[in-house]
Amino acid sequence: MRSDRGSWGRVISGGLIFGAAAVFVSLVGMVEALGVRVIVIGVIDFGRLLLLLIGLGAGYQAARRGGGGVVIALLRGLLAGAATGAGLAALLVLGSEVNLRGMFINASPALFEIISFGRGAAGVPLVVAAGAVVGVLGAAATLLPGTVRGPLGAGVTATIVIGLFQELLQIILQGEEGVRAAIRQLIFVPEGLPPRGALEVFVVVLVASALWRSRRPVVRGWISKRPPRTQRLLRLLGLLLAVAVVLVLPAAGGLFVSQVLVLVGLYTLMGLGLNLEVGFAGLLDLGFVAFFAIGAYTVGLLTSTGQYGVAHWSFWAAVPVALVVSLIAGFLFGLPILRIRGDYLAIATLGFGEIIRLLALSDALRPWFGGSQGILAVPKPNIGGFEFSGPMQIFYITLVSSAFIAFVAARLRDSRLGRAWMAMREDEDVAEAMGINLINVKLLAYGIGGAFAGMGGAIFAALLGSIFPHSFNLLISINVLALIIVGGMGSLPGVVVGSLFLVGLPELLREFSDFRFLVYGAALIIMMQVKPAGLWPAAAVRRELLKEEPVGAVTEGPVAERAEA
Amino acid sequence: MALLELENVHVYYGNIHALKGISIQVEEGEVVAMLGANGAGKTTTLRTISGLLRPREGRVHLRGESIDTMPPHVIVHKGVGHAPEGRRIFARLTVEENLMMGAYARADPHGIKEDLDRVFALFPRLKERISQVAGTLSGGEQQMLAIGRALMARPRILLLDEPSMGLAPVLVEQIFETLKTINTQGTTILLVEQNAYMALTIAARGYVLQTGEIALSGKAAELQANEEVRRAYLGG
Amino acid sequence: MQRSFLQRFSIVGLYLWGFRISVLLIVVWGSFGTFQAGCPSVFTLCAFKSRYSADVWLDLLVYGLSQGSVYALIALGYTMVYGILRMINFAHGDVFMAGAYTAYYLAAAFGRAGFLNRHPLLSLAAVLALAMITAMSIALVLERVAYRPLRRAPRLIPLISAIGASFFIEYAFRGFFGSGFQAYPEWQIFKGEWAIAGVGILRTQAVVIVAAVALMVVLYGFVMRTKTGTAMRAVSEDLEVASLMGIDVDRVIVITFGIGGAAAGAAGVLYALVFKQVHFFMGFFPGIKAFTAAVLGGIGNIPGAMLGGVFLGIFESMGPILILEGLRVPGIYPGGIPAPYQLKDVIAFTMLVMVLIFRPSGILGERLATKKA
Amino acid sequence: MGILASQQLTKRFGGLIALSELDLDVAERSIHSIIGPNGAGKTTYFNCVTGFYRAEEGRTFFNGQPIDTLTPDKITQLGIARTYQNIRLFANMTCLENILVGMHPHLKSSWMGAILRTPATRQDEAQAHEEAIRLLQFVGQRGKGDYLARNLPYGEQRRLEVARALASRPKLLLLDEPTAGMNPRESMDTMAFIRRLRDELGITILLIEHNMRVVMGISEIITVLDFGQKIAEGTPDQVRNDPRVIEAYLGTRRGVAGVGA
Repeated sequence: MRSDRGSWGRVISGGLIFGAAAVFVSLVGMVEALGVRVIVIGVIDFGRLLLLLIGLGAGYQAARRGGGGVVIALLRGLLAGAATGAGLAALLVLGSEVNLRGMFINASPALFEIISFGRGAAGVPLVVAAGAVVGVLGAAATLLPGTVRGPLGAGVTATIVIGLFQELLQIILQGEEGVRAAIRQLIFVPEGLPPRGALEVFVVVLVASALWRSRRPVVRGWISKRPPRTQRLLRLLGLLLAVAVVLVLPAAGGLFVSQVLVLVGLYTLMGLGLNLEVGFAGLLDLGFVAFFAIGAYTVGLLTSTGQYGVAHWSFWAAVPVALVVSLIAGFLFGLPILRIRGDYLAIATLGFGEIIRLLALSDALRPWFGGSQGILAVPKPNIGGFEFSGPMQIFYITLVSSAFIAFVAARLRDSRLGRAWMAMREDEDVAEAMGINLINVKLLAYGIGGAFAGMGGAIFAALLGSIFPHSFNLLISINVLALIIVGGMGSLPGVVVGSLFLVGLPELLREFSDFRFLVYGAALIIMMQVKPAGLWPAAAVRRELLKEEPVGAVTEGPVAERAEA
Repeated sequence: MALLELENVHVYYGNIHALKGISIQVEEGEVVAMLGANGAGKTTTLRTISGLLRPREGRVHLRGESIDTMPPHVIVHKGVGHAPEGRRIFARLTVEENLMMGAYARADPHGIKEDLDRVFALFPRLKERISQVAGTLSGGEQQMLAIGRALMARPRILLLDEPSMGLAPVLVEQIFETLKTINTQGTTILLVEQNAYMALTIAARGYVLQTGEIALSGKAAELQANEEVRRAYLGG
Repeated sequence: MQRSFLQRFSIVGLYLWGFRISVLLIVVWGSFGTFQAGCPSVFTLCAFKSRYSADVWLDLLVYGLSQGSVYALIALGYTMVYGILRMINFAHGDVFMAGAYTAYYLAAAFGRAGFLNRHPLLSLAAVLALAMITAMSIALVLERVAYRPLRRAPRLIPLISAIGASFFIEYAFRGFFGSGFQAYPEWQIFKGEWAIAGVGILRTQAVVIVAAVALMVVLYGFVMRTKTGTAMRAVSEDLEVASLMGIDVDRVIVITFGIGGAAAGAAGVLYALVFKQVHFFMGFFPGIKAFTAAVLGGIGNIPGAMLGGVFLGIFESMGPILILEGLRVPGIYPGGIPAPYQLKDVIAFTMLVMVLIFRPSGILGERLATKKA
Repeated sequence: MGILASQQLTKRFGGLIALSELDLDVAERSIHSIIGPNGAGKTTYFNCVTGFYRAEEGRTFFNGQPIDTLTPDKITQLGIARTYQNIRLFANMTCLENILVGMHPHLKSSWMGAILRTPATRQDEAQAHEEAIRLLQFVGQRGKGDYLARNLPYGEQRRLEVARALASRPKLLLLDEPTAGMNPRESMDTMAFIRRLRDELGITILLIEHNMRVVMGISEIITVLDFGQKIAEGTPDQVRNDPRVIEAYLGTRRGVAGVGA
C-alpha cells in the first residue's frame, strides 16, 4: 500500500490532468463555440456543460480510486475538483498577463468571461471554489447505490439530449394541435428548453428508469413464460414497430434529418462492404472509397445528361451495371495484392485508393471523367412518374438497398463461403490446409465488398446530382473503417450502430463541425482501450463475453495466443 | 535459504491451466535438471521464473526475495540469466554486440571485460567470429553465443532451455562439458533438457514434469535408475 | 513461412506479369517521348538538346533530393517504430506538422525582432531545436496515451488508435491556431542561389539537404554505435529476449518514439523552409509518402528508410516530366499527357504498390514482411 | 508403393538441410510413427507433404499420384489432413464452425446459392451440420458446438483439431504430437482413439510423437529421423534396440569431449 501522502498526491495530479483537459477544451475553442447551444435556458449551455462534466469526472475519478470512508471520498473529490479548477484559474491568470491571442486564436475575452464567471482575473478563487464544489458532487455520485445512480444518470442524460436537440425535436413535434403539439408545449418554449421543462423531463425519465429497473425481470419473466408462438409474435410486433418508426422518420424529421439519414444509409452500405472484407475475411482495406467512386462514376457516366454522359440511361438500368463494374473492379483490385498481408495490405490498398482518386481528378483523364469539375447533371431516379427528388425520397432507396445488402451479407456470413472467410481471417495457412482456395475466396471478398460499396456510390451520385473526385478522399475510407470497428468487427447491426454514432451524430451537431474530427479522434482512442470489441460485438464474441471472462483476460496459450496476435 | 524457490506456482494461458502447483528448490552451486515431454510445462516454468509469465497463484523467491511481480529486466538485475529455447540470438547484431547486450544491465566496464574474456575462454570459436553478424553463425555457434550472452550478465543462476536441441552429438558433448565448467566456476544452473541421460550426468538433482505437475523428483542417480524415467524416454 | 501458392497459379502470375510489363512500357514509351521531343527526326535521341536542358534536369534532381531528405527524416520514425512494435504509427505525419507549426511561432517572433537575419544560423538552430522538442514531446505523449495501453491488443486496434490520434492532433492544432495557412518567415541569406561547382543551386534546398544529412548521420551513429542504439536494434529483433538481457523494453520504446519524433520535428522545419508555409493538415501527405519511403527501403531498416526517402523524392520530382510528359498517344494525347505534375502522387503510389507486390521486403529489407505477419 | 511415398526428398532452409534425401513409404491402413530429436525434420516433412513447403528435390506420391507440385488446398481435397504441433484452431470461431470449415472441400454450395438459399444449398448445409454434430460426438464433445474454440481446455482443443481434420474425410491423417501436454491417462485415451480411427474409419495414420510409451504402444512401423536423415526404420522392438537410435535420441556418453566443433 502506498503512503497516504503519495495517494493524496495522486489525487491532486489526477485533478490537474482533468484541469489540463479543461484548459485544452477552452483553448481549442470548444467552450466558446459550444456555448451557442443553450441546453436549459438561463441555466447552462453546451460549453459550460462540458467544463462541468470535466469537473464532475475529476471528482468521480478521485473518489473511486482508493478506499476510505464517505468523508475521505468526498474530500478526495473536493481536492481533485479544486485542482481542476486551479488549472483553469492558471489559464485565467496567464491570459490576463500575456496576450495569448497572438498564438491561440480562441483565447478571446469571451472565453475568459465564461471561465471567470465574468469577473476576469478576480474570478480565480471563485473558479477554484466552483471546481471544488463540482468535484464533491462527482465524488458523491460514486457513493450512491447503483439503483439510485442508474435512474439519476438516465434522467440527466435525457435532459441533456433533449436540451441539445431541442430545435430538431421542436421541428419533429411541430403543428398547432394534437398530441405532438401538446408534448411540445409541455416541454419547450419556442426559444428552447426552459428550466421547468428540463425538470419535467428529468423527473419523468428518472421515474420511468427506476420503474423499468425494478420491473424488468418481471416483464422478462412474463414474456419467457408465454408459449413460443406468442413470443415470436411479440418479437415480430416489436420489429414491425421499429420498421414503422424508421419509415416515417423522414416525413417526421424533415429535410435535414432525412439528409442525415441518407448519409447514415450510404455509410452503412459502405460499412457492410468493408465489414465483409475486414470483419469477415480479415483483409484490411484503406482504399475502400475507390469502389464507392467507381459505383458513382459508373452511374454518373451512364445517366448524365451533361457533357460527359455516354448513354443517358435511367438510374435503374445503371445500378446493376454499377454493381457489376465495381464487382469486377474488386477482382482486378484484389488480384495483384493477393500475396500481401497485414499492415502492408492496408498501405497497398491505401495507395490504390489514392491512385483512383488522383486519376479521376487529373486533367489527363478529363476528356472522360471531367477532371476536377466532375460530372454534372446526373438525373434523379424515378419510377412511373414519381421522382426521388431529394433526400426525403432517396432515403427509401437507401433503406431498401441497405436492408437488401445486409440480408445478402448475413446469408453469406452463415454460408460455406462466410466460414471460409472467417477461417482465412483466423489463420490463412491453416485455412488453405483445410482445402480452401485462398485466391477464389479472397477475390470474392474484394469483389462482393466492392459491389456493396458500388451500390452506395450509385445512390450517392443520384443524391447529389453531380460527382466530384474530391468526394472520394482517404478520409471516407478511414471513416468507414472506424465505424465498423466502433460498431463491432464482423457484426452487421454493428455497422448500423457505428454509422449512427460516427456519421449521424456528428451530422446532427453540424454547427460544431470544426470539432467533429477532434472528438472523433479522441473517441477512437478511448474506444480502443475501453471497448475494443465494439458497441455491438459480433454474435459469437458477444455470447462469449457474457459467458466467459473478458477477451482481454485471455493472454497466452496455443490458440488464445494467436487470437491476440 | 535456497537460491531459487518456487512455491506452489500456478500459471494459466487463457483458460488453459499450464502449471498446476509447481514447487522447486535450487540450492546455491547446484545443477538441477528438469525433464519431461513436450508440453509438460518445462519452458513455462523457466519463463515464469524470469518474469515473462505471471503466476496466478504461488510465489517465486530468489534468495528469499519475492520476484514474481517484477518485470523481466529487473529480474535479470537480481541475478537470473535465461538462455531461451531455440537460442533466439539477435541475428542482425554482431557476436560482440550480442554479448554486450547480455551485459546491458551492468555498469562495471572492468567486470564486463573480465566476463567477456571468460566467455571467450569457454567458447574460443566466438572470439574468432567476434565481428561477424550472428545470423550467419552455425547452429552450434549460435547456441554457444546464447549461453555466452546469458553469462555476460554474471547471473547467480542460469536458466538453460534445451541447449542440445538440434545439435550434433559431438557438439552436445562439448556444450555439456562447458556447462560443467561454468558450474564449477560458481554459477548455479537450472537445466531443461530432452536429452535426459546427458542432463542427468551433469545434474545433481532432477525434477520430472508431467502435464504441469511434478511427477518425480530426486537425486540424478536415482532418477537415472528409475524404471519410470527409463520407460518414458526409452519406451522400455 | 515460405509461401508459394501464387507462383504456381498461372492466371495470377500472368496478370502480374502484364502489370509489370505495362508499367515498364509506359516508363519506356514516356521517357523516350520526352527525350525525343523537339528532335529533328523520330529516330534520333537528343537528350539534353530537347525541350529540357541539363540545367532543368539538375534543378529537378536537387529539388527531388531536398524533398527526399525530408521524407527520409520522417521515414526514420516510421521505420524505427515499426521495427519494434510492428505497428504503423499513422499519426507520425502529424508529429511532423506539430513540430513545424510550433516552431513557426518562434521563427515569426525572431522575424519580428530582427533576430532572424542578424543571427541566421543561431536562429535556425533555435527553431529546429524547438520543433524537435515539441515533436518529441507529442510523440511521447502519443506513445503513453494511445499506444502503450494497447501493446498486447490485436494488430488492428493500435492502428485505429493511431488514426484517431492523427485526427486528434490535426484538429487540436486547427482549434488552437486556426485553419488558415501561416506564412513561414524567410531567412534573407537563404534566398537566391549558391553556385556550387559552377552550378546554381537554390540555397534553401542546399540548407535542407545539408541539415537533413547531418541529422541522419547523427541518428545513424546513435543507433549503430551507442549502447542504447544497440538495445533498440535488439528490441526490434526480439522484444522478449531483449527483456531477458535486462533491457527495459518500455524505456527503449519511449526512446525510439522520442528520436523518431525529434527527427520528424526537424523535418517539419526543413519542409517549411522549402514550402514557406504551415497548415494543420500539412503532415498528412508527407506522412504517407514517408511511410512509402520506409516500405520502399525495407521497413525496420534505418539506412533503407533514408535511401527510400531520397529515392522517392527524386522519382517524384523527375518522374512526371521524364515519364508522363512524353507519353504521346496518337489520337488521344498528341502532345503528351496534359498537366503531368498532377500525377506525381500517382507515380509515388504506383511505386509503393509495385514494391509491395513485387518486393515486399523493400530495397534493403530482409524478410521482415512475413515476420509476425 | 504405399498410400504415401516420398523419394529422395530434400528440403533446405538457407544453409540448413532440414530433410536430406529422405525415402519414406507409408502402407495403407497402417499406423506409422516418425520419431527423432527436436529439429530432426519431422514437422518439416509434414509441411512438405501437405504442400506448405516445397521440397527442392525428390518427389512425393499419394495413392500413386505425384503431389509435390500441388497447392495445400488441392492436396487436402485429395484426402490428406493434418493437425498441428501447437494446435492451430480458428480461435474466434465456434467448435461447430471449425468443423464445418474442415468440410469445405466436399461441400458444394456456391456464393450465389448461399445468397438465394436454394434448396440444394439448404440440403447441403443441413447435412453438413448433421455430420459436424456427429463428429463432435465422435471426439466426445457433444453439446460444445457453440463454444469458441479458444475457450476450450487444452485436451479438448487437441481433440477438436482432430475432428476438424476428419471433417475433410481424409484417407491419410497426419498427427503432429497428438499427446503433447497430456497426462498418462489422457495419452492412453488418445491412443485408443487413434486406433479407432484406423479400425473403424479405415484411415491411414502417420504421426509424430515424443511420448515413447505412446509410440511403442501404438505404432506398427517407426521411422527415426535425425538431422533430416532416416537413421532407422522398423517395428517398435527393432527400433528400441537399434544402437544408432539410442545414440541419437537418448544421448550417450562417448569420450569425445574436447573435440572441436
